[in-house]
Amino acid sequence: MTLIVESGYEFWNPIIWLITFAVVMVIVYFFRKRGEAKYKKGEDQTQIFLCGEEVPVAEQRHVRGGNAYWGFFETLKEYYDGIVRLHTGVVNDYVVWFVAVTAISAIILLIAELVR
Amino acid sequence: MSKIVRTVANQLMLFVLVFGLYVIIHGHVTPGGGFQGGAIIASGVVMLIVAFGSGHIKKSLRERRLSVVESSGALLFILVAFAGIGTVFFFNFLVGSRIFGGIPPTGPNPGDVWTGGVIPLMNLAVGLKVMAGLSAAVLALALFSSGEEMEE
Amino acid sequence: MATLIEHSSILIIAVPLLIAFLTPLIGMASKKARNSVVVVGLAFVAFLVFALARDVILNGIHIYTLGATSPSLAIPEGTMVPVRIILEVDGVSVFMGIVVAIVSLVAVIYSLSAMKGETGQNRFYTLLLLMVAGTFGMVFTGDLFNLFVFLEITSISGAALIAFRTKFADSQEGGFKYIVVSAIASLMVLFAISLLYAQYNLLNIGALAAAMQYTMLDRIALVILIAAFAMKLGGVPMHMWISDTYSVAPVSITVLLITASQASMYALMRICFILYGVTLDLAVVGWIVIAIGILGMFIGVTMAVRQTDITRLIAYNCVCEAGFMLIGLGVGLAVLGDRTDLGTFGTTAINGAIFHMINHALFEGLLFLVAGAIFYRIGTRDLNQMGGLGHTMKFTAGFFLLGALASSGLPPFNGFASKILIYESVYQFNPILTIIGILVSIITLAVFIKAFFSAFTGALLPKYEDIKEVPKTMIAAMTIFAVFIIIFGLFPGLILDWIVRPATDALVDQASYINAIMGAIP
Amino acid sequence: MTETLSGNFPLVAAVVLMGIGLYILIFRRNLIKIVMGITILSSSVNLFLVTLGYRAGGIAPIYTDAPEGPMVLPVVQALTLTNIVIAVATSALILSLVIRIYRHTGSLDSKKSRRMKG
Repeated sequence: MTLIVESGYEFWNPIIWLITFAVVMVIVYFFRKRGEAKYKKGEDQTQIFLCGEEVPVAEQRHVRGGNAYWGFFETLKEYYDGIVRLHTGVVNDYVVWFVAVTAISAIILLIAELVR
Repeated sequence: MSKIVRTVANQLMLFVLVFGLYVIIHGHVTPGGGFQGGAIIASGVVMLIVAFGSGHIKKSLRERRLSVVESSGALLFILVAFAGIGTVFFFNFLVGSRIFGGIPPTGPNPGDVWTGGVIPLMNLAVGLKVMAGLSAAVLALALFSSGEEMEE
Repeated sequence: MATLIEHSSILIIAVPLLIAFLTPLIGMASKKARNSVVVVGLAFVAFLVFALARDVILNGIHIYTLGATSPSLAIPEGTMVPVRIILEVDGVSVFMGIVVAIVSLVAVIYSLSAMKGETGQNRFYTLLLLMVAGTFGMVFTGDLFNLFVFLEITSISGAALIAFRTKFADSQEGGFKYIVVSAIASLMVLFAISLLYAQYNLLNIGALAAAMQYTMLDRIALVILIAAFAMKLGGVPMHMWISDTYSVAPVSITVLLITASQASMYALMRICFILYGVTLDLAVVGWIVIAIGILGMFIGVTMAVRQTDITRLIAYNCVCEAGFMLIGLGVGLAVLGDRTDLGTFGTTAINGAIFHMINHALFEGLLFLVAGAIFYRIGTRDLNQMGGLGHTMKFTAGFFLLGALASSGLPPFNGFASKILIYESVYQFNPILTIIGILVSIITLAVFIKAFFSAFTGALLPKYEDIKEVPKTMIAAMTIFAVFIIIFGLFPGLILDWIVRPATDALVDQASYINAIMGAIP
Repeated sequence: MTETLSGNFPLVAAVVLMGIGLYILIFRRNLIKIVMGITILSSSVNLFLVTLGYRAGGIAPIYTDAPEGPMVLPVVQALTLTNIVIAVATSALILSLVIRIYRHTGSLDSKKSRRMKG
């Protein structure tokens, strides 16, 4: 009933997935139980440890959204430069894109007609 | 504007109203109808705004009242449409009845207002809505450009 | 009950209109009464939609002729073609109806407390109900001109709602962009409709489909219709208005804007599959749709990664998800004429696309509502200003995680169920499309990891220490979406059998759509 | 419709108007002019529709004091009227938004008044 894809080499059933997930979780919990049991709250044990350095205040140690994936953007710098320049935000350019898509689709249909 | 313009606009408003109502009421037998008549009346309001200034008109044309008229016009329209739901939505149930029930002869005829069933009622509803809505829109734009806000 | 179902297709459009015009009058008397009337009215409409959906799926297409002596009298005696305004409700229409019903109900419940402090709430609810009525009209109408009229109703009320918070400059700009784009798109739609009318003197979709010759003018009309509706649904490269409008509207409106875009996608499907059907140049048109979809996936997701405004980020993700649906539809369209290909993977692709539509509305809706909840509490949408909100807004954080995982297509949520259908079927059409799709899904996960970690995790920032959880009605609205997401994720087979497969069958079956309106004229 | 140039003249005019409207929308950055462009586009579609409805020798379908003769089915006229009504609502809404944008940003240039990009 909940089987939605069955193409011979794979299928998808969330219930089976959930049962597998639960079994894996039980195994993980079993391993976790074997770990160190002594854990006291409110001691240095639970404080942030930064190689002995002073821990900065909350505002400074939070990674802001704008700083995430710096390397990704640095690698794809050329692509992003180009693509961001296209997103001008000027309403005239939106109309240009609309006209361009209409024209290109019309030309493609026309060429397809001529080829056949 | 000058006193002459104000006086003339004052007098003309009556004729504009009469003409607008004529166009609304005769919407089903002659060219015109609710929207056209309402637009004529709203153009009369534009004339008043030009003559007297938007700040003056704002005092007499309250936004709240316009909103009530507009909503009730729309409500009348949709209620008339709902009234036909015994057969089908928008069914012209008034044909042959006492109200606007006359059936005009097919072909050229002199025109009889007491015909059309629900269509005159709907024209009236649209007329109310357009009259109030367009007046409110024009007034709001005029107030905007003079730096004031419509009352909330 | 039978009478109610017989009239339900018009009642679904008319009841929101009636309430829309009642709200200003009730609202002057009592705010509580107005709110309850709106909620009860939309709940009634949702009930009607479900009843109608059950009936349509069991008994076939519904016809409703406005103003005739009987609802099913499409072609009066003495005429050869349908003359009145006709609603034609088939499997796809009720599917879209279900989407709109769920989303509009949730949007209203969310607005109850989210819009509490705003002025002019009477107008807000009037416009919201007009927009709902317009969207229902778009998906239920049986003729092209009413499609245009309802498209305009949706656009105008939508633009007014986007610009509703007049104190923000960017929401005015968003409303302006939305109305300009919509006006151009709908005028072009009207131009294309008049091109069709010029040749066939018909406006009804079924009658036009029966008469369709696919001449040169038809081709021009098709291109204009595809481009216009692609612009309205946010297909790249005409997607730029999406991020500008979705991000600045009140979020309860944004979720309705998503359904409006979905209704435009429905119109695209209706035109390609039913109006033109197998007469059009299937492979070429299919590939045009696929190209728009591929661009949409790729550009949408790469632009989403670099956003620092949380609603803009989700808006670009919407562009990306729309690309997935377009790919599924394009593959289905490309193989529409080939019955064996259609049987092996074409219908699966369309199934995936249609299933993804409702999933998209649910999880993007949930994400936007969460973004709105954050804005409601801290007053900013900038991710750089956020941090550690999960400490105090626990429910909100949980809902965001749920929506993000569903949107990235992680099992066992609903996004995975529909995406795997698309991957599986598109792989048999062209493997490269699937590879791009999976890559895009991975970047989508990266997008949401960035948003989740920078907003909800980390140390509790001192300036947000006294932030509380959002009011209960907003939580309730988000819970409705979350429950649907989990149900759709756990039982995708049931949902497919109940509503998605009937929709696909209706979409590929042009003949029965024509027969329902034209009668069994040979 | 006659197949001469004069018979097609309204259609040519509609296409020219549409070109003018799109030209304004693409190349004119003034927000008020953008509203004008949309209105011109709308007029061109209206003109096109009304031209389609023209039948030589037909009379307007108004029974009141009508002359004898075949009457025209007024579908496109109805469509045109609907479009006019919608165009009125659209332009009123856009103009009010333009005024608000001008108040907030102090500019009517679509490039200078833009806040959102990227």
